Amino acid sequence: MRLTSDAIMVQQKAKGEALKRFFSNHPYLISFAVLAVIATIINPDYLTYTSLSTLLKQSAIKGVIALGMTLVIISGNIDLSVGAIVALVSGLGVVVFNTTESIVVTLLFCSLFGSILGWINGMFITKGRIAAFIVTLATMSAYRSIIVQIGQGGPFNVDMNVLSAITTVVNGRTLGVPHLALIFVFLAVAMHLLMSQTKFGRYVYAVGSNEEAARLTGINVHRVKIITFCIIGALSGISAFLLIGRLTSITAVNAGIFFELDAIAAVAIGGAAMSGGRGRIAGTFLGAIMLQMIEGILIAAAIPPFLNGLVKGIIILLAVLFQNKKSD
Amino acid sequence: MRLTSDAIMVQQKAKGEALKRFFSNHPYLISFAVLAVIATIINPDYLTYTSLSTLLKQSAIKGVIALGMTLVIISGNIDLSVGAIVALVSGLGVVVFNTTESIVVTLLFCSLFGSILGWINGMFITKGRIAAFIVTLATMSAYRSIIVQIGQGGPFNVDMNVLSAITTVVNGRTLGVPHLALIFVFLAVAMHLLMSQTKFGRYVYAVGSNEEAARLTGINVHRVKIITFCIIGALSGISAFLLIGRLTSITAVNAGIFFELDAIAAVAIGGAAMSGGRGRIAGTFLGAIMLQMIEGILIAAAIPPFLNGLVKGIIILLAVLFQNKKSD
Amino acid sequence: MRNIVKSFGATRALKGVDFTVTDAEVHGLLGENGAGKSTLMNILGGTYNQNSGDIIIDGKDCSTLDTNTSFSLGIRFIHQELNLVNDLMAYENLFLGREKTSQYGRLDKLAMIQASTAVFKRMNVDIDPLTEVRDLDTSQKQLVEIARALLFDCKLIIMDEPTTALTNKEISNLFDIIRSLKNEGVSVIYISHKMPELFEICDSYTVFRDGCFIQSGAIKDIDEHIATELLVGRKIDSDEVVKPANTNSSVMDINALSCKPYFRDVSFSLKKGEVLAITGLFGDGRGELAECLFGARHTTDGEILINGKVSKHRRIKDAIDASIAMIPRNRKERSIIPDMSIQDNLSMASFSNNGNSLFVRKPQERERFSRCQKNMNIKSGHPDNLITSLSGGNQQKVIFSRWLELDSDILILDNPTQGIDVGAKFQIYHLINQLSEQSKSCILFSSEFPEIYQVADRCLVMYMGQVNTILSREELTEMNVMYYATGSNLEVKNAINQ
Amino acid sequence: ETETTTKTLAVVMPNATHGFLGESIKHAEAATKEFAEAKGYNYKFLTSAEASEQNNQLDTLINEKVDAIVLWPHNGDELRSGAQSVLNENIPLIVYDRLITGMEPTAEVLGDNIKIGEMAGKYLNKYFADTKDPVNILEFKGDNSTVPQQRSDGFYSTAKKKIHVVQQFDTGWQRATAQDQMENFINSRDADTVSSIKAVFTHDAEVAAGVLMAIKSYDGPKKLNIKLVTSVSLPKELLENFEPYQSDTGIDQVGYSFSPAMVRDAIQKGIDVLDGKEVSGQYLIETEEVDNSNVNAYRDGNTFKIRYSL
Ligand SMILES: Nc1ncnc2c1ncn2[C@@H]1O[C@H](COP(=O)(O)OP(=O)(O)OP(=O)(O)O)[C@@H](O)[C@H]1O
Ligand SMILES: Nc1ncnc2c1ncn2[C@@H]1O[C@H](COP(=O)(O)OP(=O)(O)OP(=O)(O)O)[C@@H](O)[C@H]1O
Ligand SMILES: [Mg+2]
Ligand SMILES: [Mg+2]
Repeated sequence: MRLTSDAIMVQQKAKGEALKRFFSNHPYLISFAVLAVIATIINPDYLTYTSLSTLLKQSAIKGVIALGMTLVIISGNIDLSVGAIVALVSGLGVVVFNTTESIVVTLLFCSLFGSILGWINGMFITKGRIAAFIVTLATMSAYRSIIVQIGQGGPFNVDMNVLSAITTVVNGRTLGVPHLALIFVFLAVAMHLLMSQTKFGRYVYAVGSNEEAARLTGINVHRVKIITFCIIGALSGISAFLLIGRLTSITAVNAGIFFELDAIAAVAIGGAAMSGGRGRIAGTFLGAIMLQMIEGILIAAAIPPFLNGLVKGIIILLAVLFQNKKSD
Repeated sequence: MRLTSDAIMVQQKAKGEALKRFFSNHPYLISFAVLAVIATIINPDYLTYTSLSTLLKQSAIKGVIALGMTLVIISGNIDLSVGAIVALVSGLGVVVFNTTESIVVTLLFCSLFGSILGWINGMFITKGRIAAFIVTLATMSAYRSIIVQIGQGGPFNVDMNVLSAITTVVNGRTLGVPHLALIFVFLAVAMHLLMSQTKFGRYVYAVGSNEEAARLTGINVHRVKIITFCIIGALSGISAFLLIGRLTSITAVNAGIFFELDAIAAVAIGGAAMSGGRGRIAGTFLGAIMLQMIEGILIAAAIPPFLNGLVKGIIILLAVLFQNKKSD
Repeated sequence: MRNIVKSFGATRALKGVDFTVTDAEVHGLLGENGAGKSTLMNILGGTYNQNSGDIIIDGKDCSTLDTNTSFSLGIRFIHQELNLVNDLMAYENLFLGREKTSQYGRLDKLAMIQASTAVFKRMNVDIDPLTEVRDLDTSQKQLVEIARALLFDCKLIIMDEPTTALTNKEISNLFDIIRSLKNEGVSVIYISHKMPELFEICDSYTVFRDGCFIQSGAIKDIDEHIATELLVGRKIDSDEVVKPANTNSSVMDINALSCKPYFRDVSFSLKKGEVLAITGLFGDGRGELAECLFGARHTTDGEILINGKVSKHRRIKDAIDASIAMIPRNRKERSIIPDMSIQDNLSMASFSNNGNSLFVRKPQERERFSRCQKNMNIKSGHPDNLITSLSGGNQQKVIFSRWLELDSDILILDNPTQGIDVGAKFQIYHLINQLSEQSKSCILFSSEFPEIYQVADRCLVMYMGQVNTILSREELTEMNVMYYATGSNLEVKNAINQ
Repeated sequence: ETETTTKTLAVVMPNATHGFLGESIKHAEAATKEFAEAKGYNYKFLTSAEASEQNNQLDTLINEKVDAIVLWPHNGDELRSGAQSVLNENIPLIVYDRLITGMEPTAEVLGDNIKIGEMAGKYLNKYFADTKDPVNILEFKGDNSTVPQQRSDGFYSTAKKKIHVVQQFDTGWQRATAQDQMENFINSRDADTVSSIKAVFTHDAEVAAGVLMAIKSYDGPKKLNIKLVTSVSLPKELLENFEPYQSDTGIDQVGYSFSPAMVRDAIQKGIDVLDGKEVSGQYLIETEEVDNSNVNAYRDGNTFKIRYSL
């Protein structure tokens, strides 16, 4: 009798340990639960199917960039130029689409051009040995300037005759699920596999955690960093493609503006360490959704417009504070 | 004969070594020299006394913040909320000035209130254990929201009857030197002494370079970080005070907007390591001036307005690239 | 310290140990890797707080210590891993947290520099207080750590493996200082896995095993064999390892390799199945030589031939592709990836260098871990735990396994047994011999003569960045090594020339 | 059932990044509250940082099945598909201040930006009618979105050939930026170019305030000959300064009304739709020209009073 109850105790303790470990590995789940509860209290219908799929769809465009930002931040860097990359790629993407009238060519162009812009960042950072913050601050200004100059004649508009082609692809639904949501989920799964199942993923963590040690195990640190910037560039390009489909008109001065801040915020809320070495794609995925949920909460709670920023700031701080306290 | 010429060689080599070491310790001097040459080529009058004092005067408002940003960055953190602090403090500062009609009270209010806002950042970062990036991103949004709500979107205007009191203090000259320039130089010297001559300065470097080692020697790491945030808050408050004098009307929605980016850029161009541990006030001081010089160059060279961003980005990258190559 | 208990989550590092140090004694603390030595010292130094148990210092209860109270009680702690601020100068590190100031709180730099110079002089080491710590060598960094403890008056110095990176000369300097401190009434707790050191310097000893107190007494009552048995808990045969004969074909030829200003004109050849030791004193350029052989540092002149062919050696990957592996010194800064699990740390070199597969295969990694854990006797919790949850010695074993897994033909071992306990050391020596039997070659960078003597076929002695001599197995005596490492032969030559 | 549920008006705006937007939002929110409460309607008031976020908000509102939407697009065309899906759901849509090409919302309420530019051009022609040499001026643009584009286009369509733009500036609508740029211009260009400038054409009152401040506080050796500064939107602070600047520095000013209170008209149209009134087509808001001659009259007028009624 004694023995069995002890055994149960031990078992329960082990279970408790495992659960604790699970939550300390996935702290963002806590923030997510908190936000979901708040949202449901404010609007009981919030988590119905439409809202959920709308939420996914709405988080997609910035969320896709946040996936790439996760890699960049884990590797110990940062990318402030993503918003400008979106502007530059989407502006020219409209031109490409109007000219070629081909979805596939446009998508290829966007991801390729995006990754070239990312590659430029990566080269300055590694070969030029300049901090990522300052490189991408400079290219943020430079990339946007280029498209603003090109776009002096006004916005880049998708031609009316080809418009429906891209809007059906981006804004359409398959089996009732919005394509934007599908694309976001698909890319999130792909990036998750990249980070958790491949050697490259391990290199990214290693480089961000101890660059010198990573170098001494034969990892080509420069190449790893450059690839992370190419990936975030390509994802920003895909985001630009989605933006074209969603907006059908791109204004150079403010397309993609502040996307970098939202992407970084998603990564941070998703539990990654800003100093590198730690973070998860799943966290960022939920982080991006959480940011969108906060927007929903602001609307549902009818916060006065000028106070939105205050409430949003407080919610973000609370969400992150809460997950830190729990993961002790 | 042999001997003496050898001795001279050795001496010269030693001189060369010392010079090399000096430049590798102060790489920003190279960027500064390059920019000064470019500026002079474009406009031979550029470095006249008037221009120089104007340059100092123009760099003062953002430069004062950059001084504080140097401490924050050396300690391994970052502060994105300074622009919002400037907005909040300057908005309320106008109210305080209109009410009390006292320069001294307003200045005290600005620096004190600023340091309280910085202290809040510091508390979240240290006690709440949240990354500085995410805390100050949240407070950037929150602080600005508060002042926009108070001002209901409209401007805060200095009353006509007290206006001249503050404009003479801020925009006036003493012995032909603009007060803004004097204040900037004074604060730069004070911060330089703080960082190079006091225990606290040492601790800031130690915390940014190896936090664990600093903690193990008994340094109160949290306190050091909080103080750096109080200092940058107070300096942002002083910057807000200067802004009141310079603009005499504060639009809450965009006062101080993007100041954080300029302040960080000044620190980076000034040669500090974005990852912490290294940096100098003298570098930041020149960095702030360089940024202002770039603006001047853009205008003197009559760069088309929408290409300014591109040229500015390129100049910043080149300046930093150049100093890295030299300091090998 | 009485009945101290300390747990990290599920692991109980200390299961109620007692520990006593008296005035003016050098107390050796012995135990296998992971026995809990560092943990106990961290509690005494105020880095951690114990879960239960009392600490009594000079008869007063001091059970809740933090780093500052511990310091003000006169306790100095030299940590097992380096804890220096690389961006500050040597003297700034020495005084960090206790700066001298003149009036108005202004730093008194001159006084601090003078005091630093004095400490270095007392330690008989040549370090300029004004150099940035980043530019110091690993051994110099360890000396700075030691100097920091000697700077102010104190009552007790804890030395947690202070000599892992030091050369014999530096160690004997350190021992002189310890003796003079003892005469001034200062006590020292001395942790080391190097038995001869313990027997040379300690007065008394305490042995831990698995977080438990085992035995305590005067050092003169035991000998190396008894000590080893006590800490391992069983008999081990530390008989001399038998060297197999090696073939004559060379796998690696170094021709006039230079990396100025660190070393120049280094030439030697490494034979198949041979263990070549490289030793010297500080400033001989060995560290840089190891890096150059591994492609981690660019050479300025000369060439490296692998199996008779010139190897590019521009990048580390070139060296690894030429079947070279290297275990670097300074584990914390150059080997450990602190945010990754034990298992990933173990597999890291295999990821980057084995096969073309893009994916990580979990079962394979798990299997690799259990194999290595068994081979190297790694004491660890779950393989998914962070590497930082291991004791220093166990971390080193993981790093050792990381490189053995590559199955390279040439192994560069730069101070490979740093922090590894006696039992495991012999295991490693056996391992090196096994490698020789499999016709693999090793280059062992070490300054521990017993270690060199255990495994080396030949010993290359460097002096001031140049090869002074290569000693054969027959010529290999401690006397000889010292003679060439200090460059005495050259002085004689110079004397004759003049 | 529809009879018993109260109707909801949704107002979707950019968030405030500029004084003009700030004041507009204040008016819009006050008007929404005032008008909706008077009629017993529910309302929602949303702001956003950029266009894709604004599209997201439209999605949310469609999901929530609101009864009418007043939309101030960040730029215009990029809201086309969002606006179209609103109309597809048969939700009435009032678009404010920006044109969305290629679609017809229920109604549009617009200020006339082209007209503002045209009037400024004509004013300069008249003001410098007696000057024979080319009249050198500077242009301080807002940014490069449609609104400043229209103001520039209008200006160039009427300004005579002899009016010559020496340099353009992209201010991002920021007063501090404009002030810096003007100071930099005076400092970094050669004395001849600087003294050849006769007028400054700006897109905004805050920008103009920055330019004026830079001119006023310049005390270097170069000679300034600026006679006229133009602006748009006519806030109180600027109008109060017409006279002092005239007497201190001899600079004349002319401004064009573009009141943040105009947004009230758009809200009113939204309420009208809920009331079941017929609302359709384009409503252009009249532009008034104000210089030293009529500044006092304008300050006593209706536009001004409504603007500062809150
Ligand atoms: N931070 C930590 N988290 C979890 N476990 C830890 C931590 N630090 C130490 N341990 C565990 O505590 C035990 C004792 O470790 P300790 O570092 O005291 O060993 P040690 O005797 O100093 O060994 P070595 O000779 O290898 O340095 C080990 O099992 C180790 O895995
Ligand atoms: N950064 C540097 N600049 C100039 N000279 C240096 C520098 N670092 C080392 N040296 C010199 O190069 C020589 C070789 O030093 P090195 O650091 O290679 O010694 P080491 O062999 O690695 O020492 P140990 O074996 O004790 O670690 C010494 O004469 C040293 O003074
Ligand atoms: Mg230990
Ligand atoms: Mg070395």
